Amino acid sequence: MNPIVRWFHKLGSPPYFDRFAARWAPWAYGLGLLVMLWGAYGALFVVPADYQQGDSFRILYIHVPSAWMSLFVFGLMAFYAAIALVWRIKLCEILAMACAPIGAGFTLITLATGSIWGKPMWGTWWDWDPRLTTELILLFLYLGVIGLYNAIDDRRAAARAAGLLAIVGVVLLPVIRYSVVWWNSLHQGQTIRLFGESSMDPSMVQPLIWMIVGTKLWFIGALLARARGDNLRRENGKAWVAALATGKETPAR
Amino acid sequence: MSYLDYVIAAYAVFVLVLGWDFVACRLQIGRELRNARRRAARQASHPASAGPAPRQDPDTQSPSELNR
Amino acid sequence: MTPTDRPAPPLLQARGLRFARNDEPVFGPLDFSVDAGEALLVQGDNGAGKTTLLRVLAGLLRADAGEVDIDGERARAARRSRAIAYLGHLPGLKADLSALENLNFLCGLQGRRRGQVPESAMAIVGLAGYEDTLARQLSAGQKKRLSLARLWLSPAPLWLLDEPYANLDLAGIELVNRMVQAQLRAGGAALVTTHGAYAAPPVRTRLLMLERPILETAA
Amino acid sequence: MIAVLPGLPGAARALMLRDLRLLWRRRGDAFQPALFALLVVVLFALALGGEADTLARVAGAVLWLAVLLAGLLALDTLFRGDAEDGSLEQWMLAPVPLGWLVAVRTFMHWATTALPLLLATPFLAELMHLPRGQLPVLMASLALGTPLLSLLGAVVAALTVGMRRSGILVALLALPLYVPVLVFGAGSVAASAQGLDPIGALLLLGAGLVVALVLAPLAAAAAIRIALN
Repeated sequence: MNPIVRWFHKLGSPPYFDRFAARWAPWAYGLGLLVMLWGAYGALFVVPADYQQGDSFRILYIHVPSAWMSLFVFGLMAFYAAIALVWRIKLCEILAMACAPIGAGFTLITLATGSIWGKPMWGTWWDWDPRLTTELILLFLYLGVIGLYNAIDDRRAAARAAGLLAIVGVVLLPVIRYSVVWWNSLHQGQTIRLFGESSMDPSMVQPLIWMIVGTKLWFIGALLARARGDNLRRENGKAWVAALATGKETPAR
Repeated sequence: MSYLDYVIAAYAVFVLVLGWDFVACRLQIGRELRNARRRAARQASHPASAGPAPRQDPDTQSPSELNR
Repeated sequence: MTPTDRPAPPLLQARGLRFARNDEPVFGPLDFSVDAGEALLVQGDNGAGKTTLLRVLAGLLRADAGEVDIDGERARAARRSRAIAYLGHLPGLKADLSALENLNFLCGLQGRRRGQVPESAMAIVGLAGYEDTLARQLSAGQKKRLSLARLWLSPAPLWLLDEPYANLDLAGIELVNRMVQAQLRAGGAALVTTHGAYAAPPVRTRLLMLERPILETAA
Repeated sequence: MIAVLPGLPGAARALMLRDLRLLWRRRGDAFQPALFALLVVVLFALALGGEADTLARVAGAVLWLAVLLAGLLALDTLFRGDAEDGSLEQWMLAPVPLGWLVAVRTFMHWATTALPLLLATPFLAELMHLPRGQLPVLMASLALGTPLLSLLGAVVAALTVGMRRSGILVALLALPLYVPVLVFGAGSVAASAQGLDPIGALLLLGAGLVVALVLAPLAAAAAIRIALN
């Protein structure tokens, strides 16, 4: 067998995944934190203030990566869900459902920071800007997936149903986005460009890239940790969990 | 133009939400391990009660088991 | 037993059939077969997985492992729907429709044997005169009889009967046995679940005992 | 044994006949969505103050919302009755694809809940002082939009069919998916009110309806299989 396929099959075994996640989640968390701190330092102290937006554009260094993550995580969730539905791989069900709360968190950050950025820029806490409106609907989609997952008793059926909803959501998301833009143009709104028209100075882009990489790494850590928790919940009662919990050596498999 | 308050507020939100996510994960893993420990302790104290261990948490008991 | 021993493949054959709910095994791995003209009596305690087994065979649930062959061919959805008639706990009757309307709908949905009409099937199960009674006004036993009429009309050779004797009086139990006998004589087969041997059709039967699987427990 | 198996039209006919009979037995229920929409319109008029100018400006949006909410409330009856009495199991065992039966059932549900509402819309529009010129656009957008809402709703109803009580969850799941339909539906009326061409939005609704007609029954059938696990 192909070593990658073999590794993937091995990863699908709950005790192995638990060890894998327990081992690598702290690394991803730590690395993500370091990179984000470096990026935040650049965004807050190195980059000069924007001549139009003043210091408030520093908010964008967390707003933009979060917005990217909110969409990326939703896509990843639907991807895992599709694999789980087609090939019935339990690990993918767990990973898909672990995506939902993290993605909802990033969506919340996007909405909150967008609103905070908007107050000095637009003079109001909320504007029906197409981007923010799409994010708001995205948050509802995330909440729907989480709600459906928690409302069904059978864990596997719950994950599959919520996964199907995630796939429907990812199909509709471009339509929602397009409809909101159309609606905005109909009602004479205007879109404010986040960054100035002129091409940005490379020194301004650099912290943004660091933040994007940092949030991705942090997300990997969060995904592994959440999936580990869900995995333990489903496996609770099995011998390997008891051995792990009581500190005895896990029997090798 | 000093928007310092807004910048601080935004970064605080970022840290709060990610921190909450981190703490929630840790708490959940800790809870599951505690559950498993309790279950192991219960089984160690009642070795005579053979057979299937009753599931403790109600949310893992599927309702379809009732009408199977 | 090698396949060369018998001229025709068994009507239903299960190999290594296994099902788990929330990672807890419900039954299996099971190996069994049913020939045309045979009944398979599935027995076991409550929770042994009898209903689940029938639902898996009917295709309502998906097995975690194993294969089911019908007439020697892998059971796909289209094949199952033609070969299998399933009598479950829920009768699938609309309370606001009359007995005959219910039967007509189910026949329209699932097909019927040529030469059989709903009215005669109702007479066979002893519901003559109840054609225009709303399903909500029928007793539990009468609803069961109506489900039996649906079964009788079904063109499928393989019957999966989940607790067919429940809610029935002595005459009803006799009716089920007669129907199963007639079905087997016509070249069909039946899987019947009961939790006791108090009632079984007087036909060539095999017995499948299901036991509650031992759960994997901590240490 | 010689079998008389139903084809796709035969099964559809049986299901439609059943639904029409059931509707006739409970014919009072058929008017409930329209009644609900009427109440919503009345409440809006009361809240807004009943001035003809004020009402006319928001009439298109209010009517679309009333229809959408009425459809949302009716969603729970789409599969729940059939799930509770075991009919869905018999559907799954039938020799026709489950997606086909779901499509037929959704069509019948639309015809029995949304169609009466559609017929009542001119009356409701009069209550809201909708300018006469906008009525054809409103009717066209509703005629294209309500089947789309039913199809999207069918997926959500199928996902929640295994639960004993779905309640507010159905709304939480369905409303975000309804957003594009509402935007283009109400938007087409708004566009015609502004003197713009509403055809573009209507065409988009029509295209969405065609796509949903193919995909939504399949998704709903998959959801039913998951939910009845």
